[in-house]
Amino acid sequence: MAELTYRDAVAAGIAQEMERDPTVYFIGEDVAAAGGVFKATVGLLERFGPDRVRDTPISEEAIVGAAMGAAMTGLRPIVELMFSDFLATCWDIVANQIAKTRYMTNGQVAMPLVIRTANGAGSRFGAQHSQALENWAMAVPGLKVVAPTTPADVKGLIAAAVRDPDPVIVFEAKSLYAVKGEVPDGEHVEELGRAAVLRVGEDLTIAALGPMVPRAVEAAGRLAEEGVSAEVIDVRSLVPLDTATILDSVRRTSRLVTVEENPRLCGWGAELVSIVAEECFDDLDAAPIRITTPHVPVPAADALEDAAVPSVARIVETIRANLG
Amino acid sequence: MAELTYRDAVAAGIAQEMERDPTVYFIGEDVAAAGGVFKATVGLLERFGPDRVRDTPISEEAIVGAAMGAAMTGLRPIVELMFSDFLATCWDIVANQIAKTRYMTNGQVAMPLVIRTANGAGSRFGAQHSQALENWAMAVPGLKVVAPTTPADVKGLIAAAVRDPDPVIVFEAKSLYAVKGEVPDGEHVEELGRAAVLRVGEDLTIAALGPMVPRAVEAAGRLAEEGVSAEVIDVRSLVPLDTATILDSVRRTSRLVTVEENPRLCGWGAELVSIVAEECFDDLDAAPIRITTPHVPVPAADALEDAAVPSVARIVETIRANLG
Amino acid sequence: MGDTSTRERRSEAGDIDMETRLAMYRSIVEIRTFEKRAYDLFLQNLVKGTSHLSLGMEAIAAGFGTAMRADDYTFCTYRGHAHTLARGVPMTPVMAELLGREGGLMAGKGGSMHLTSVEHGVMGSYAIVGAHLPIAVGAAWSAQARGSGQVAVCFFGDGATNIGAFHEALNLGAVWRLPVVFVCENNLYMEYTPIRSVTAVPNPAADRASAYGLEPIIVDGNDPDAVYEVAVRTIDRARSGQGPSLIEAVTYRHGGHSRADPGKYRPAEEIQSWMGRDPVPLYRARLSELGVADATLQDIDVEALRKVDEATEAAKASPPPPVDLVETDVWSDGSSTWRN
Amino acid sequence: MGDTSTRERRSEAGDIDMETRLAMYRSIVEIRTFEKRAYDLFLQNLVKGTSHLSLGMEAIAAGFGTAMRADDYTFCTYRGHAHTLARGVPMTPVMAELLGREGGLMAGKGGSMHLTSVEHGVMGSYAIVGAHLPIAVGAAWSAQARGSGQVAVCFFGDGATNIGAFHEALNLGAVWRLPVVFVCENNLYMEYTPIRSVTAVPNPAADRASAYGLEPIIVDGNDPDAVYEVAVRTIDRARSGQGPSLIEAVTYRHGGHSRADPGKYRPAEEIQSWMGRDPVPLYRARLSELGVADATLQDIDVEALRKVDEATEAAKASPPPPVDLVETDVWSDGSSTWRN
Ligand SMILES: Cc1ncc(C[n+]2csc(CCOP(=O)(O)OP(=O)(O)O)c2C)c(N)n1
Ligand SMILES: Cc1ncc(C[n+]2csc(CCOP(=O)(O)OP(=O)(O)O)c2C)c(N)n1
Ligand SMILES: [Mg+2]
Ligand SMILES: [Mg+2]
Repeated sequence: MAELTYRDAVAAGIAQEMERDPTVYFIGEDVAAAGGVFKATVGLLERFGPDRVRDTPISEEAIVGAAMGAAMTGLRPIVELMFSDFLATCWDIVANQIAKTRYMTNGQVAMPLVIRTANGAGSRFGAQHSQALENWAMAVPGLKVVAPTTPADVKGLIAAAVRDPDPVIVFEAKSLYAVKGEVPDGEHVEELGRAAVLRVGEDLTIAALGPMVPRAVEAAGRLAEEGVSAEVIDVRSLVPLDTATILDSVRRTSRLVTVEENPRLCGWGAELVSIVAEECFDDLDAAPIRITTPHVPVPAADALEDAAVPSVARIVETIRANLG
Repeated sequence: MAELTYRDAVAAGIAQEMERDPTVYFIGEDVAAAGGVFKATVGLLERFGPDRVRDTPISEEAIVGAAMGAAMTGLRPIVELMFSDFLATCWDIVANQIAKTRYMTNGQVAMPLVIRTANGAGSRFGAQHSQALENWAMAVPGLKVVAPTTPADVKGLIAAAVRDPDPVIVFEAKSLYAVKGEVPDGEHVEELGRAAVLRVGEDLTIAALGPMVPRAVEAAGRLAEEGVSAEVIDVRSLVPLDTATILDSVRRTSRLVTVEENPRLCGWGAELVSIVAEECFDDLDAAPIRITTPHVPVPAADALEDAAVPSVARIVETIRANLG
Repeated sequence: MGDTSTRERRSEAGDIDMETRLAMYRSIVEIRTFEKRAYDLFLQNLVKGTSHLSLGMEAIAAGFGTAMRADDYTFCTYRGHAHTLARGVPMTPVMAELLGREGGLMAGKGGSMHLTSVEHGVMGSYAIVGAHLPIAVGAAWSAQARGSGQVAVCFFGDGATNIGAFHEALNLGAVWRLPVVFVCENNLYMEYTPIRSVTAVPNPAADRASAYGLEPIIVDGNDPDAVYEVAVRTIDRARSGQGPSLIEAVTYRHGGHSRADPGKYRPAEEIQSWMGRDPVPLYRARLSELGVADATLQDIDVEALRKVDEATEAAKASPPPPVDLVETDVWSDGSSTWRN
Repeated sequence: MGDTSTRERRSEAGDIDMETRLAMYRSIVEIRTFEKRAYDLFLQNLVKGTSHLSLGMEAIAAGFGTAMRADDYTFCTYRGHAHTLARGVPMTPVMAELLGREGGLMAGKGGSMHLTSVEHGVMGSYAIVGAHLPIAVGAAWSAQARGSGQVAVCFFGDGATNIGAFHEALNLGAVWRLPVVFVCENNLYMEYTPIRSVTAVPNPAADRASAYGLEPIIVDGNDPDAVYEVAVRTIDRARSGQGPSLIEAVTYRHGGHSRADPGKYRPAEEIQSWMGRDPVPLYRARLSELGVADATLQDIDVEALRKVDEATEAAKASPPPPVDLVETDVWSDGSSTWRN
């Protein structure tokens, strides 16, 4: 086991796959010579050369479109979108082209590509560089969606995404790039579609994603001190969704709380609640609760941004109020 | 009362507002000389002239962006997106600019604009011209979202959208353009944020939107013959959402069924279920059920498209199975 | 518009051998016959959904289709029947797709706007204006990376030259010197609106070429020889590593934009004059002039009709797709499963 | 790049009166002093989030700011401190916004990338590359429709010339002959990547002008007089109904792209040579040459520093915004309510 930062684990995951498979290419804005604006792709240009690691113009439609065309014709491209907010600038390519083409062609066309993107709040960048947009991608049939929270997961899920024959969007947590963690030595590949139970509990299930996961874990720790036993699930993969793990947990704890960084309406937590409500209604002892950013754009100032996104304190208080 | 088609009611709504307010302008692709590809804007060019009713290039970012800039500086523009699927081609302007600018500027900037767009399946146009995308818009803080189902509503909600000081997306139902209905004489304005109870019932509440509304009404009729009394709510407005009407109904019937044209994941019905589950859990007698298009792109062939989108038969059967 | 360059190309085209010419004649006649039948079937309510015909525009598909190597890539728009047939895709599955039948090229899942036959290099028909230009760039990038010598040819309308994806794709293709040929089929109209009324320059594609360091190329899109010549030149250039080209092929559609659009927004004299430039009789006359026996041409005409008749009957005989196809092939494992 | 046209402009600029010149000097000095302070405060960890400085690029904002009418519109990017100040927005709220304080221009909700002061015609700073070009087109359309005689001036970087919105906005602005002036601040780099390495033409804006029927205009972006002259000419043209212009103002940023980026990817000689073209000392020297007393210039320098000091203290003294601002002003009624 080596200790790596989340950002170094990103580079390690890409490198592992480029080493293994010569059809893996990597493009994006400032990703090559500069090693990425988050320094998450340092060294790849030097290691794999300018044919396989390329800086692009600021042309999100062209670069994601190019990744699509390449995926259809024998490459396995990885394309970086510097911020997930920029998905909006190429949303037609992502949602109308990449996601639908296999289906529309009755399976003729392969689409093995990966879009990696820095997601979420915490950097005081304001409303156009801080969104948590996993639910945009989840809502589009034909996209797989993961959001790793640890260095090991980001390496392993990038590797899994590259190997997957379908298009995968990897939402990397901007606020976790500097976080360190153990990453298995040697080849490391995770599985798409598997949630992780991070803490076992009896009284309620907390399902969280991305940077909300460490907060949920911390909240569970505090609740434990008050005698409340919370199970914490890192959802990790929205599509495919590990409903088995989540339903199994809720059946045991009889309560569900989701912690979402996205603004409220149509978040992944709503989908989860609707699945749980439909499939284990009789097991529920209380109303499922969603803790989300309010339905507002992300404000810039540190005081405001911190108040907007679910905090450990808000998670603890909300759960406490609902148990009381 | 005059009988109008839905498409003529669209034109009537736009005309009513352009007549009343000289700052209302209308632009879009093929909307002027040709009267729109759905013939929903026939006569407007002749009546209001080429300064106020303009054909544009195929440049969705430019035309929706232009509407934004105009709204910020004293006009009240209406812009047509020929198909709602094309929202993806200007999603940055819609979701990152129009929706967030008032908030980011701490209220300095006004954004009174309307995006009208033809939405949904039924025309066998295939996956890139048939999507029901209300949930994309609902998920973005700062957008108001309505989906009228009758000629009276489309006229009245377009009028309300034009008068509203915030950006409103009007999802017009492609498959309902030819449907006729009574429209009040004289000025007609509806209110945003009001659901309509179309049928009173006791055993369950069906919440539906857009073209799913007439199907829900028909399904309720059939269920009535079997002795099941279903209340039918036309949700009409997703943002603002008339939770009062919906919660009130569910509190009385103790059961909720949503009928959504969108593919399953993160649909508006998930949001509704999560609200109902959280706020009237103890009133619920049974698990809330969502009836949606499966999580797939929309297929083209008539046999497939009809099988994909919720039908009257599917609504009846699903409810029957869940009551049984 | 573009008359000089057109005349230039015509004179060079003397070199085209007769086999190639006959192949092009066969191609335009097959497309013409197919498209007329598609229109009839639409009027009989057998073609479901929309359909965008290339009647009057056949020479572009035929010229390029004939010049392309078997493993080259075609990317086209919703107006893609012609380009699909021109790559040798059999008529029956194309016709069956228009009819929404199980025997369709995509078993009915795609419809007339999304014709695709990977086997024939037809990498898709795209219904969002401009979207496929970046995708074609990606296929060219892949060809370059794999050193396969393949070229991507990307067809689009005049209207597509005003959308952002056009600009991004042209720039990226040029910067990376990719083997991609961009072909603008300028038929003077978008849906119902004349392109000149919404474009800042008279030649919507050619006048943009210099913005990407490219040569402006205008060709008579109704002359198969002229199209062929420019196709060979630009495809060669691409294949030999000299990068992309942007071609504006000027043409005209005989009918409306789609479906039953009568195209009334177009002045009668304009239609008249373009009907006089109909590629099918003109090319037939040229071949006759060049000494091709009438019987040879007639055989081609008859054979085209026979193929279209056969395709029509086969398509009509094909059943509707089974409804469980709704939930297949979202993913590579054939399923649409999003959960466990 | 652009040296000839630059020299031309310089000679014409002899006509500018001294009052205007002193206003421009004051503007560049104020921006320079403000930006240096913003950098210091960033290093002290008082500027939260990111910030993109215009050090070295002040002449463009100053030249245009001076040429614009009070009710004209400015649209700029995340690199917008300079353009905001150049329109007369007071320093204190701008500084307080950078510090994320209640006294900020948007009470901290927007941050340094979204400076907006409608009162001063600053219609927003946009953080998505290229997005504001269509929006500026819309403001110009509105000005045309209302017959207000206002002009929209839209600033953007060299990198923005490769994004689709650039193309769409330029075309629409030209077709509708709108009163909009597009100003590309070509500082040779995007974030860390040289623009020449990803662009098909040497002059990313000027070489695209003809694609929209516009004249190519390149100006020395470090010479306030040259910028002013071209600003007056293009704004007049816009105001008199002759439509848009596209200007490429060539310049260089002294520091990195944003925050603590040291800008190491740039060759030392390049930086050296551009430091020799620093607009502040150069313009100061020109004014001296033209007979302006040193005391006058020094007064301006001192006054600028005083203002910046004052703004800094006032901004630091401002409290953080109250947290209930999180849920205000999504809607025009001041709320963020999405339900009843
Ligand atoms: C982004 C987008 N905007 C609008 C449309 C609707 N639309 C379909 S075809 C068409 C006209 C296209 O004109 P052109 O590019 O000239 O091609 P043609 O149909 O003439 O071959 C339009 C506006 C679309 N499909 N995609
Ligand atoms: C659509 C989009 N893509 C990428 C970015 C990230 N980004 C921010 S600034 C920048 C460089 C812009 O360069 P340029 O246009 O030359 O402006 P400059 O910063 O040099 O003033 C990039 C890539 C963005 N904000 N928006
Ligand atoms: Mg056309
Ligand atoms: Mg730059």
